[in-house]
Amino acid sequence: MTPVIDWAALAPAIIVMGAAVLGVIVEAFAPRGTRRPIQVTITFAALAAALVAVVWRWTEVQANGSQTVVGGQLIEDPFTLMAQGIVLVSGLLAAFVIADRTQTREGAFAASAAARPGSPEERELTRAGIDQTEVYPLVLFAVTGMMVFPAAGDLLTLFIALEVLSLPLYVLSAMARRKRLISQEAALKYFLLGAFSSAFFLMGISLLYGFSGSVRYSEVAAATTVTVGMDWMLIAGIALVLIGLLFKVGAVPFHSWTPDVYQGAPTPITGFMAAGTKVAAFGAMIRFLYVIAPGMEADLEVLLWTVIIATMIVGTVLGIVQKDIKRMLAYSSIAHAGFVLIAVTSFQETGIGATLFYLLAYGVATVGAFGVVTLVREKDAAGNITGEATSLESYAGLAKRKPGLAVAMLVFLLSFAGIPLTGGFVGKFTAFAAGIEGGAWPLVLIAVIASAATAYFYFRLVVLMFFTEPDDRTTVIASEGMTLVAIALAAVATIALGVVPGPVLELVGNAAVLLP
Amino acid sequence: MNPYTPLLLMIAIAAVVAVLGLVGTGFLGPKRYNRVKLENYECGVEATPNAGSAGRFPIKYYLTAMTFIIFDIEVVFLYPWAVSFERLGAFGLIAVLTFVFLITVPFVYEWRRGGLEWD
Amino acid sequence: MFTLPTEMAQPVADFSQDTWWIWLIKAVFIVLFLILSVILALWVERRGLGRMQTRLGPNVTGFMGFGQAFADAIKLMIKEDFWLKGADRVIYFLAPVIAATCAFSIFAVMPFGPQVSMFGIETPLQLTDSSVAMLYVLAIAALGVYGLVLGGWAANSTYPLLGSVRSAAQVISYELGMGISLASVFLIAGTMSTSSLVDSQTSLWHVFIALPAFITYFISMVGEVNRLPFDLPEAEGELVAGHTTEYSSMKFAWFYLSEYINMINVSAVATVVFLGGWRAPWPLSAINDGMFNEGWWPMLWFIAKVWFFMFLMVWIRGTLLRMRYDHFMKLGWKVLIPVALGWLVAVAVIQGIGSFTDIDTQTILVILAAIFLVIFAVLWFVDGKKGDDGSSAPEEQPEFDAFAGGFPVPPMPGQTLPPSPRAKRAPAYSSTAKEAGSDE
Amino acid sequence: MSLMNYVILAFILFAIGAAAVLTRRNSIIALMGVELMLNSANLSLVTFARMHGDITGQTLAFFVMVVAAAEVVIGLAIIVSIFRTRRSASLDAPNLLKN
Amino acid sequence: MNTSQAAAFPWLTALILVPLAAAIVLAFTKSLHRHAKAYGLAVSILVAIGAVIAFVTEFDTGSAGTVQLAETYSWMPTIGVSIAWGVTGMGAVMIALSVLLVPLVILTAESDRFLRPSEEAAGRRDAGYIAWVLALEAVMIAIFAAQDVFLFYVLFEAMLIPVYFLIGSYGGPNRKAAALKFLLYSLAGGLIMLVGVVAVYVAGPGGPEGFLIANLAGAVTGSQTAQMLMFLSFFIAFAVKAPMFPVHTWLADATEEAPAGTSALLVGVLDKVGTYGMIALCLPLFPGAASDAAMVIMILALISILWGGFVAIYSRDLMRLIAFTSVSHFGFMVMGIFSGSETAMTGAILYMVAHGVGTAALFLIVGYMAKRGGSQRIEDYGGWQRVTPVLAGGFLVAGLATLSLPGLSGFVPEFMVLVGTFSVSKIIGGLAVLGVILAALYILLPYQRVFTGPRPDIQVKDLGAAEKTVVGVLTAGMLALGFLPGPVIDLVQPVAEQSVAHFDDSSTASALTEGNLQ
Repeated sequence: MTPVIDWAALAPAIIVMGAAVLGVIVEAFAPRGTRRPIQVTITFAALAAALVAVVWRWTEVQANGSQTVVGGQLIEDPFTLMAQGIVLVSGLLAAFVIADRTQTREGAFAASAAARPGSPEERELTRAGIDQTEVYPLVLFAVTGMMVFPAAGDLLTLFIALEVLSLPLYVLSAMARRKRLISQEAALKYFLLGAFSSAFFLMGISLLYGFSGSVRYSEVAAATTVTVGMDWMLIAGIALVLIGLLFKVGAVPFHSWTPDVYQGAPTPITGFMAAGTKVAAFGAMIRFLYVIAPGMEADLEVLLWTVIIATMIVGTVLGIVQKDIKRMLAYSSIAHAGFVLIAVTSFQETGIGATLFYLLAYGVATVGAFGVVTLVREKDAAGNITGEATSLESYAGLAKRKPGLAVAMLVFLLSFAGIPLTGGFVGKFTAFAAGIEGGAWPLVLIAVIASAATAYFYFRLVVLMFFTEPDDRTTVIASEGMTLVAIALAAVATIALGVVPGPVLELVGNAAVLLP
Repeated sequence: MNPYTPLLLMIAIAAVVAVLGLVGTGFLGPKRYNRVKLENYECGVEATPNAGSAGRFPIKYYLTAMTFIIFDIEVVFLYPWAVSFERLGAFGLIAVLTFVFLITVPFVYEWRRGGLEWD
Repeated sequence: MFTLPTEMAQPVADFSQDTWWIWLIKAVFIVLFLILSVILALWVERRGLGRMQTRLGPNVTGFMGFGQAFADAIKLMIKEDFWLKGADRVIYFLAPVIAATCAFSIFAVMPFGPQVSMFGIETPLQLTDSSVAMLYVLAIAALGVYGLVLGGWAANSTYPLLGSVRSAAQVISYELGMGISLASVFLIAGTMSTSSLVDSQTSLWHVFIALPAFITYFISMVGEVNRLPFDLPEAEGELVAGHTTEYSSMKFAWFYLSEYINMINVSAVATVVFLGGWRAPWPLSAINDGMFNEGWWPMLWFIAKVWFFMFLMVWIRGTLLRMRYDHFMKLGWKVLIPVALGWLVAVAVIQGIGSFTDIDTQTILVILAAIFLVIFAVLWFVDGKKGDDGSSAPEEQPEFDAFAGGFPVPPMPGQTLPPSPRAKRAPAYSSTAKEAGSDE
Repeated sequence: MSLMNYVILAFILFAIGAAAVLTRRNSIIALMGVELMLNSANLSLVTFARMHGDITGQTLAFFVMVVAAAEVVIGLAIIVSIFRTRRSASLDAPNLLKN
Repeated sequence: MNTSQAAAFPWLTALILVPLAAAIVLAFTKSLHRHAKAYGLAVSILVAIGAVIAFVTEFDTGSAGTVQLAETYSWMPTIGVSIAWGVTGMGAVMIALSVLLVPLVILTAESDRFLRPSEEAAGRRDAGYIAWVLALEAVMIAIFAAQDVFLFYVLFEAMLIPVYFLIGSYGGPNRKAAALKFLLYSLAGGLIMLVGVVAVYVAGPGGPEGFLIANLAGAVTGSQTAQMLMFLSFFIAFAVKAPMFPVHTWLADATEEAPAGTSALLVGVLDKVGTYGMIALCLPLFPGAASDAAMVIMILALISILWGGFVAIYSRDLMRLIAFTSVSHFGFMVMGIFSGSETAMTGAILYMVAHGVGTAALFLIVGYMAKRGGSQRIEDYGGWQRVTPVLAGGFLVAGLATLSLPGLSGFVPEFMVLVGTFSVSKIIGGLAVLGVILAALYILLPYQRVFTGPRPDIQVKDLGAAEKTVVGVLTAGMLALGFLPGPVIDLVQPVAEQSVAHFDDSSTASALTEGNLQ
């Protein structure tokens, strides 16, 4: 009756969530001026501690084997820990960008999200240099959700984790300091569509429960072989749950939120969510598909292939016509989702490792790229630095202004484009290898054509950055340091993943162990 | 016997009584047309145009509604636990206490940040 | 999932012999009982208030003015029923129906008494019961709010809308305290069925075990039914008559009626949950081996207890002033909910330690006392610095200059007027005023 | 009455909710549509729980209620803040984001 | 092949790392920027000397068909990737060509109108250019030394980045579009090849060294269709790189806009990666598919020869003209490779070297001229013979080498290719001969228009010392290949022999796979 709880196994998630709760308490009691330093400290400490805990659990699991936790609601296996590790690495990198206030001493977040933009209250807070420090606990809550998502061993936990990761992100999306209305509308769109997809997800859970009489993955999987009849429930259930997951990764036709939200959300959050959500959602998708769906590839093939092909094509084609860098990166993320899906749906063991590696490479580069975006700013007529300059033209001559930044951005773009010696290439390679191994060579063929097309828009940006003269409507501001750290780490990591991917490949290869 | 059938019966009877009352009064009462009678009551002042649809409430009402939703959910969780307290045992107690604590944290937060002030 | 009990404990009352006509009799009885009670309540309230305010109250029509209530009811029925211009007609009609239906329906699970023989059939004096009867009560009560809100909204008018929004805020605020305080009783009783709740109070009424919960519930219940001192939705001085402003005739009557029925409802809940339901009070219950706890007698005790609460509410109305809205919300959110929650946790912990550990009750109480002392001390200090994280901490305000701009200006919030030159005369004046006020 | 009827009812409600989200441009209505969808899922969960004689479905429904509540809260908060920034709660009006 | 066989000193690794490190150092050391050219020259000459020493001391000419100077390091064992260097005779001559051209390009870097639009723009611009060229040298050496399919692919793609920046940063007015076009063509080809690379591993023996060419050769399983698809994925990438009709269009744009030195390296060496890949990868990995597709490819090659020639005749831009002549020449090479004749194959490999020297010379000389005349268009010139006789002479020699005048570098290989082709198909061989006639037209006509005629009224100097050195070295190379092709033929013939052997195996190989299928 009373489940045995292995607290050690829960430690990584509990550390982050405990820190988030602590953050809320700090918000309640700490004086306004001291909140930011405290929150930043808590955030970094928690993420780092959780990372350490994940590493520790990894060694434990390697030594003692996988296990189920809390009566099977969570699963601690190498895959879980690797996914959590990737979430934490992305989260930690993103935290650097989130915490940075740049030389303007204004973070990316509204001084007070509740204050009406342009109201005297807001001006007052801005002048006093006050930030909305609730951002940090919210980020930590989202990270908690992201960590639990791939670890979920039953559909209920999966659903809760989905919401825990989504809800803070909805709120965070609405908190941009500048262009607040766009930000809020993005949040609304994200929210409505997110809730909409959650409903599908839930209906799918309900059908799977109806089919099998259990929400535990292993029992649902067992039921698929035993239960006769009611197949429609199983198929429809899996399809509906997949819709919810595909929404989270931004696969077509569930992608329509992506460009708007990427554009509207505060840029550090965009980077965070682009990296973290994808890791979490693909992690969950792998566990869900690989545990429940084996034996039904044939039934799902049409659905999945359609989605994958559409995702890759829409991501590339629409990405080409974008004029806003955040939207461009959004469509690129859609295309990448398609590439990862090839690995995920290969139903090969190598597909798991490939997905994880791809997500790590993509996540790191994404956080870095959005970090760069935070530093390129518009200038008004009087020379005051205002919001982010997100039109592609703003990047003209970046190499002349800030060569280092431009080179870092180049590294990220090369990684996105899948040019060798970057992490993105190895990711793509392993993903395609898994796809071909799984017999999906037509998909891989489309994928390579699509990635050639995506290269077009990445290199258009490179042309602007390196081969075009800068104009004086934009400027590049200096960060407080933390964004630079994030960008530098991300760039180094991207190259390291491309040049010496061996150890990481081995790690993710070891992580391809799923405990149902 | 299904214990819910009488409930439906009760609700049905109550609804019938309520509707009958309203219908009956239509026959019983007089009908004298008067244009002003059908206007909104505005204490003798000229009626405010679109008075009802302006929807300008203090933001506090929304905040109260949101807080309520969260606490209502807490109550929803407390009832089943309270009823099966003995059977759920120490684990249930600790779980619910954790839950209550987690709900209390935002409550304290809201309290401290002035979310419960009506000024 | 854990292995949870799949079926909850069934209620004590046994309805196995009930037939459809028994149900019909009981249901019709409930409706009649409620309507008559309301009329009686009107009379009691008017006469009672009159007495409290040292005036007579209605005393012309019928015996001691009792006919006045009937006359009023009939008058409402034969008033013109008009349809407001610009109203949302469907909802305008539906709102009083919802309010009345919900008000009537709650009594379906109220136990008037134990098993009796009715036309040869053994049946409890209660229409029905289920393991989650109290949940039903709360649900229907919450649904009743829709009547108020929709009524105010459908009228498409300013005052009703404000009234209904206020009333919604009020009801939901007080529902929380109420819900949590009830939860602690359910925890003690281990059931949510009304008949089982009554049964669990055979030896000791809950009011004695769970006094804090009772107090919280009592305050909440007055707030819940929008009675003075919490009748802000209808604050006739500000909002004319709240959501009922634009209603006439029977539509108004149903709102009015439902308000009074709701008073009876919450009183009945208080009776069932805290005051032993239909059980006879102590000295009576001891008579003749519990004779008064069997047969039709208990119905008397039940109604008496309900009327006790009804009278309390009238009494309060005659005694207290209407609260200011912010005070009222503060009471709900900052006092009732924390107290209820704290009490619930305390009950749970004590119960839990008692049930799941070997520590004896004496020790628990000592430890708890110590904990409370600590908490109390902490709160004492925390409360010392009020306000939002120091931002609104009292700052050194420059002295207010009433003639700063060359002409008199009123003080801004936070500023205080300098003492009037005539301040010395004030104490004498106010003391006389106080005496004069107390005379009224 | 077969329990499957409840499931069918749930599907119908779900479809109605989905239609509301997709066709109604008012964000509050869309939110209500989502709530309807979540609750239809609840209905089907509880029905299945009854079918299987298992309590998990009911437990799930509880969690869904929590989630639904949290979603409403966040949705309302976002809508209210937009409303304050721009006096409208229509989904059409927010058009700064091109599609 | 294993590490125990490795040379005492890791020559190839050193040859790759030195220019790469030098490039990085140059890019990040500001104080070096002013001496960038001298630095670059020193490094490239050092590399050239190193290469010579390595090949002279360590390379056994007697067994030029086997992989020598081999080094193998584990890289990504989980997916079977290792870093494996090693050269056959063919690799050796290509590396030699690279290390020869790079110092020459650096030596006359400032004689380029795009790179040096004005004298003030020196310094940093030079440094960047030379750094990229050095990086490119590293990649070129590496790619000809790569003995691992994956590694080859990585370098094949990585090569794009330096070239992209060399065109995009230092090219002419339309450089951005040209750079993007180059990149997208190559990338698309490369990504298609990626599918093949992945498939080869999946279909191959696998294991931690599953990507080694040695392990894959003859070990790629799969149905005939799968083999053909894999072959095509590789072949398309190589066809884009060695510009073959119809995927050659990027080359003309790129060379038109790129600095002359870049064009020289691009066409002279880099594009040879395409033909090199066909020989080194396509044939050993997919012998069956290669021989099945040979006829179609030869026809495409024929079209390339004729089409390139025709378009060259009508080109008004000298750089474009040279680019199209190259399309024609690459046609010869591909034709030689897929003809299945040992003579033609040897000729094709020799052609790669000869064409590298000759075309590089043409590009560089036209670059010198364009710097002086400020234009690449033929109609802007006339009578330059009288003003700049050395330049004109250099152009004539290089041009004649291109049209395969006996005694110059182009003759022997072209002759061998044609002879070999004739032995396979008289019709194709006969039509290919037309290419030689076209060559005469597209070289001599522009020479006539640009250099002959009345003395123009311009003030330009003839070639300077550095430029003369470059032209001299390249002319010497052409003459050497024309009169004494023997040593080079000795180096490449064993490779050709082996490669042709794949065609002979192919009938049995495909029969085997078919047998497996049934």
